[in-house]
Amino acid sequence: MTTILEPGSAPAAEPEAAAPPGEAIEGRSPGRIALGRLKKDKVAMAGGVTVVLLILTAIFAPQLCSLTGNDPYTTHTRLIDPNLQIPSGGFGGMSSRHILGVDVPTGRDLFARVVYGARTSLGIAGLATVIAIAIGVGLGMVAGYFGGLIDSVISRTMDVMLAFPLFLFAISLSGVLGYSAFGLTGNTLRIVLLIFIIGFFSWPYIGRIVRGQTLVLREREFVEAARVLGATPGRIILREILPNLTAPILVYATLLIPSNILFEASLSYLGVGIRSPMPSWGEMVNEAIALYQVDPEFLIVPGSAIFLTVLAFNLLGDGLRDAFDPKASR
Amino acid sequence: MRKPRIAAYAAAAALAFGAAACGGGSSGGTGAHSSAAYDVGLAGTVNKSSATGHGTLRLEQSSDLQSTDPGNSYFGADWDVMRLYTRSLVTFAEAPGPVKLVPDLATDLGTMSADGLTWTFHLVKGATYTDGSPITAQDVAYGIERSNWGQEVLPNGPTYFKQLLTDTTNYQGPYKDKNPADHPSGIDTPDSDTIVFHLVKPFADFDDVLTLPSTVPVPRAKDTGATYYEHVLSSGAYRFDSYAVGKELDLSASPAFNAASDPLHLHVAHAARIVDKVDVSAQTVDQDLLHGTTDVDQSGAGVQTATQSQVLGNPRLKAEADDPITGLLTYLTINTTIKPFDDIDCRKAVEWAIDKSAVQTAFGGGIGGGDIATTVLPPTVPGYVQQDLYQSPGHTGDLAKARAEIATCKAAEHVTDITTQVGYYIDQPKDKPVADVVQQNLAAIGITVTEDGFKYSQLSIKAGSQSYVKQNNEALFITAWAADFPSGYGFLDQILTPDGIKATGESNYSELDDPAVDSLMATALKTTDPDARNALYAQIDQQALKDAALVPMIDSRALMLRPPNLTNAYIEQAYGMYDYQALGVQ
Amino acid sequence: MLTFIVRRLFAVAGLLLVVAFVTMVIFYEMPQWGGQTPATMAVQYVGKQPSPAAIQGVIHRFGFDRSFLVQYIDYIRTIVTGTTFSDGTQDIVCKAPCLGYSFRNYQQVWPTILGDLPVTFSIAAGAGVLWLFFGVASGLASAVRKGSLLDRASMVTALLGISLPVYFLAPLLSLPLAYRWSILPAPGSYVGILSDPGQWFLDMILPWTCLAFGLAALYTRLTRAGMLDVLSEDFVRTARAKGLSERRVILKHALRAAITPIITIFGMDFATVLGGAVLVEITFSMKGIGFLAITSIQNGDFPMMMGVTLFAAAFIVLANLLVDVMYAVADPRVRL
Amino acid sequence: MTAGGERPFLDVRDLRVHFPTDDGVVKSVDGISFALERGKTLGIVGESGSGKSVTSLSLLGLHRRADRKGRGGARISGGIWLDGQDLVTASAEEVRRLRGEKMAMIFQDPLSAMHPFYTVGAQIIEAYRVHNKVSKPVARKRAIELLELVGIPQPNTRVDDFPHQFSGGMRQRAMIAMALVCNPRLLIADEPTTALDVTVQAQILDLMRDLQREFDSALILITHDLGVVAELADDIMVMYGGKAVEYGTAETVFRQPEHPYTWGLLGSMPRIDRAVQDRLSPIRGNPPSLINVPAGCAFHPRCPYTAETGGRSDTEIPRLAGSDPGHLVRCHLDPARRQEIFTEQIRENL
Repeated sequence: MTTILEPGSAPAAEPEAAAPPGEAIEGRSPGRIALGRLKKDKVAMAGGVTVVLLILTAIFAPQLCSLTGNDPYTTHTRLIDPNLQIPSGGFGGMSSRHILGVDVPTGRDLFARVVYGARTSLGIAGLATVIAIAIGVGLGMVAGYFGGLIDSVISRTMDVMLAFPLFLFAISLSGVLGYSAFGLTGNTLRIVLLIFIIGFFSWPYIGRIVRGQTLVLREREFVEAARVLGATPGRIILREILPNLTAPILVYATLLIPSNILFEASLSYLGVGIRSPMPSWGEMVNEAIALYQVDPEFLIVPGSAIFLTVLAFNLLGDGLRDAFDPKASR
Repeated sequence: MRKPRIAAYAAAAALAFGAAACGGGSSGGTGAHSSAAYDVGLAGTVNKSSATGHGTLRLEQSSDLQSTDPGNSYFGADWDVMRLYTRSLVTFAEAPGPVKLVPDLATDLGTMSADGLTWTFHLVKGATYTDGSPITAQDVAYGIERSNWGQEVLPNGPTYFKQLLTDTTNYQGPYKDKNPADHPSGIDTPDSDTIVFHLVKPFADFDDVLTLPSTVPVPRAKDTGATYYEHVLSSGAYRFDSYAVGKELDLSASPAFNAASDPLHLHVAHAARIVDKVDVSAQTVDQDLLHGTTDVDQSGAGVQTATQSQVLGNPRLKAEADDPITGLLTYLTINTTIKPFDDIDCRKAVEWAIDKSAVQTAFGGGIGGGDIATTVLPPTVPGYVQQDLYQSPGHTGDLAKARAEIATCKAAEHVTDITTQVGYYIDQPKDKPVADVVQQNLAAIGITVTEDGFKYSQLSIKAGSQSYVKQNNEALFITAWAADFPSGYGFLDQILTPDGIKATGESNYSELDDPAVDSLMATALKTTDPDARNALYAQIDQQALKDAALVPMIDSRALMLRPPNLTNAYIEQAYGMYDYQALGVQ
Repeated sequence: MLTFIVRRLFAVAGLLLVVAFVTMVIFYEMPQWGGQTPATMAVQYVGKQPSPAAIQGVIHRFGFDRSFLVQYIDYIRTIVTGTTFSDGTQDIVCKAPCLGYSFRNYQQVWPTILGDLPVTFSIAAGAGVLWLFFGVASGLASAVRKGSLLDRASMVTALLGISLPVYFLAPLLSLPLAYRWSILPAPGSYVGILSDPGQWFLDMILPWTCLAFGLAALYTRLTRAGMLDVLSEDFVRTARAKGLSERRVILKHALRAAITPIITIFGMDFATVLGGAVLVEITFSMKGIGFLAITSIQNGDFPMMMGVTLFAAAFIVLANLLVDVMYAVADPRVRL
Repeated sequence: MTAGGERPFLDVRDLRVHFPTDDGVVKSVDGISFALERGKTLGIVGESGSGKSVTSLSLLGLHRRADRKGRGGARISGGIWLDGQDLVTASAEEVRRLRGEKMAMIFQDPLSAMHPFYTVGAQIIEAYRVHNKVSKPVARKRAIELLELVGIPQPNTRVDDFPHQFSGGMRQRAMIAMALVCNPRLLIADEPTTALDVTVQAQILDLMRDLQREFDSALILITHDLGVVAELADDIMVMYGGKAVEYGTAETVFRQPEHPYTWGLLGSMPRIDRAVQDRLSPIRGNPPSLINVPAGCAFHPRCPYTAETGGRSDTEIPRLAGSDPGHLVRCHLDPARRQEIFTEQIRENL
């Protein structure tokens, strides 16, 4: 081959168009570079800060609610106009004691419900994401690393699952079991069910990505080296390949959470997810939908909560993706 | 989203303002020509008109009919609609005010034999189906047989006849036993105009039972079992044109109806056509009512809360609204066999603790929800007497008395902590907030209550199952009850006597087995004088509350709209909604 | 090509068998794993105070007493060959593809689904046009004017669209447009296109908008990302080097390459919507397939729900096949 | 190299192409000048990132220009005159008209440089019809002609094939046909043979030489491969860090290279007659960052002779100069010393 040997780094891309060249030369780790880029991305940082605040809200929901002296379950029927069936005094019953108003018909504090709703939403979406990532990364790596029959079986399974009308399946699953099953009852059953359903139905997406990345990584020198040194496949997958998948997994997880939040909210909205009295944003929208003409407050509070949360995660996820992979620019 | 309405399952309730009022004669506006004003449809007819075959009456509802088959529905609203295209042996007088039974296909109300066990009816002359064929006593008998003995095909309707009539032949029903000669021994049809019923025990309210659509005639040859609902052979004033599940029911004035067979003019086709759109969203129903694009909400459920505020805030709209008592009682049952609630003091503590005022708000307030109930019988059912054994200011409960009772109970039962479970229907949106209130009220007297919501369809494996409630320590249950037919027996028997105690499919959720109640009921059933009978029903009501077997909470009301072009609009108290047979449009 | 299609049709059939199997497991087996018995499942379908005979009858008729495998094979055979069932007095013929009959009212599943399809199709077709057109157009504009105000505005709109669930957007739009100013019909109004095309169009505007907004947002992002990728491709540079006008470079060269995967995704999304736009149909209470799905689930109407699921899956896998064929037509490098 | 009077056919003066980025300004091309007549070939040589491809793209006006605030694209300054017309100040539309017509480009990887969804013929026809108002059949005839000219067998049928159906060499031929379809007078070939097998490389280079003669066009050959340049070029410009470091006739640059970087390039050229063990003597170090170009001589961090510059290497940018106007070198070393080093230390190792 008649090429000039270029010792050291891989050939830097020639500066076509406006793609900035040359950063690789400065020798920062990809993670730090990404973090640097992320810090400059004000929109993504705003999303990130919101996400952190939401998580803190979920964790410290009781403390936060105690500031206003409310909990999400106590009814305040006296705040509801018995004839009009809306909070007395307009503005959805907003007052210094109920800063976001109260719900209808029992007058539970909306602020407390929406704050506890963050627990439900983030908890379910988060755990479901963990499940999806665990299955997707595990199977994706196995499929990509071993190839052959194992790959075929796993890939086919992913194809089949992607061809399922997932939403209908999820509705069927959560609708068919009723109030108690598997020794669990009520919302406990529903939470567990939702986590598993959502997690189980969203793994093939990450599975595909991880499989593709693993196929590439498998051929890389350091994996080859580990293999030559006699490392077991398990060790190679966990110690060599997995660390190199952190970035796509992180990005994908961040983008999966909002879609899972929407998934949970949609099921609850349809009445097959979380049910009152447990606060869930989708369920709150469902309760409010019959009333929004006269009491929009009741709808806007949980609706905005869903909207802002999903938006914040999307912003952060986009920012992370751009930071790790500037070519997929926004 | 569509949610099945429990209220509609338990159907008709009855009669006007208590026994006293009943004896006192006519209530206000019967037959009066009322002009539109708030609540005038309760006691008078709005926009009286005798026009026939005029225009299209448009009905809408947010759910679907359970069935259009007269033998396969337990929905009161369905029964109200069925009167448009069917005739039963006995029916309700077509007039506002207290319910009055009148013969329809029968020439007269029945007479009880001396032993109280035999009832004989004759059919009116000249009654035909829309295809012109004559209605026979055999058809009436077949209608009862298929709906009561053919439950494997028609599972939804009431089965009173199977319980009340003798059946020595162990009849298997027309779908298993296809021999037309086989019948239950309790029904005789000596000729095509006569039908004779043989009862297993004296039953003074038998006429009431005959109002059920079970007695609608169905010719054996036309019966197509489970799909009969698609093309019911009409015996009423309207022809059954078509019904598309989840979409609409179409009826039109029947040219073949023989008015001579209807001397009381119960079946007059005021409209030329009737279109009943089903599964329309609740908001749309209300919007259509407000904009005059539909004439009546067929479910009789009342308007949505959003619309309620709109209607009450607008004098013109308010004048076009009625807020009747629907005859549906929402109450909390306390199981008398589950510890520690087998101790009457614990049950009394619950009676005192419940804040019925908060319950009322949670249930939708005084107008959309209903009145605070202090008796088992609603004010519209015979036997009702105003009383309140557990009186508290503003119906907010009496914590001091409740705490005293619970202390007594704890001491007697040697318990320190009381925990139990409360069942409620999750598909009945108003029950859930009530459960929340109950939970809070009982927490205030140290009873920890967990909620157990389930679908109505699971009732017989949840609160309706004795083993389930005992295993799950579910002593409390929030449910609603309306009589299947308008009498004290119809309301009280199934919920207060051992007749309603069953291993599954229970309806006496308190499992109350009080000899005092039972003997009062037996006496009432043998008492032919209505006033004396109703007085006995009132005593039963009182006794059950002394036993603290249940906490009456709400007598439902529903705010209903009657747009101005609706004629002959009044509330039929038997159904707690407008009488569809009488309606017409301008 | 033909062998490919034939082979894929077999795969489609196989996939549908799997979907039917899983659906059946969900409806017939899951409740039993969860602790229910045939009797407790059957009581949902009998009256208020069921006799044991009635419960037994239901158990037998709905097949809760048969082994799962027998039921499954029976179900598949019924789809292929049709069957007859009794309404108590006579046999009713259910022609292939017979998906069984409703547990609630004996309505045959297949005609019911077909009857509801026009509503769903109305929603899908209009919304599909909207989301594809606006998504691709704004994504294209965004990519071409990358970094411009237009780009940023359309990206923000896209993010809003992705983050706004239908059931929140619908009331937000209906409140002013339908309820306050009465410009558009209120949610819940629907007439068939054949009975009143004008009214149909008005009725459909809000559902279309609500469904299309989120998807258009997604397509904006897809198109933009795809276009940005393609715009940095060598062949686009070549096209420019040939002296083609920028318009031609963008539309004929870049978009031509970028649109193929988008059309693919569109095919899948469209099929998914055809299989039931559940949230839109529920929110606007339009009786399409999604609405049918939800009512069936609430009524415990297993055959109806299984039919809907199978129908939706069939749409998705057939769309998959169609999309692959289209891909081969669009991209000469792809051989089938 | 024309003296005075009329401008050369292609005249590039002090061309600068800078890309502002968040991290700083990338100076991809930083003041290069050269001239080229028709029928002549200029070889531009350098490592990846030396600015040679940016130069070619800027000649064709293919960079997105920065907005008025100087953001979002390339800032281009200096002058490019093609046949007397200034391309830097010309409007985008004017430059577009020239592209393909007067100047055309052959790209490195013909597989990615041709649109995968259109037939080879369609792409050639399109290139022809942009600049010539002719019917499709006429253009198609022209395309077949060109395909034949570049040596594609059975051009009549192959014209309807898609790029992926061609072999690599055939594809490059088709690419050349596409570039030549409008008889451009300036042809820029960016690494035209890099993606090809060695045997095919020679064929393509032969083809280009023949076609250049036939069309009498000016050819700029951009490559990192001195071997390719040796075959075709009349003049050679060696680029490093966005600047020309050595510029002269092919003859002088090969015979008497004076810049240490050029020595390095020559030293890393494989030769069959060289012993296996010391076959390649690569240049140590990495190409410079174009954002933070090393102060002074951009090559100094990699240069073994910095000690001899008297400390100027990292403070002062050397000028491009030379004793012979036909041979310019950008180096602090004294010309005599450069020649001495080359003769004494370098030549025998080449």
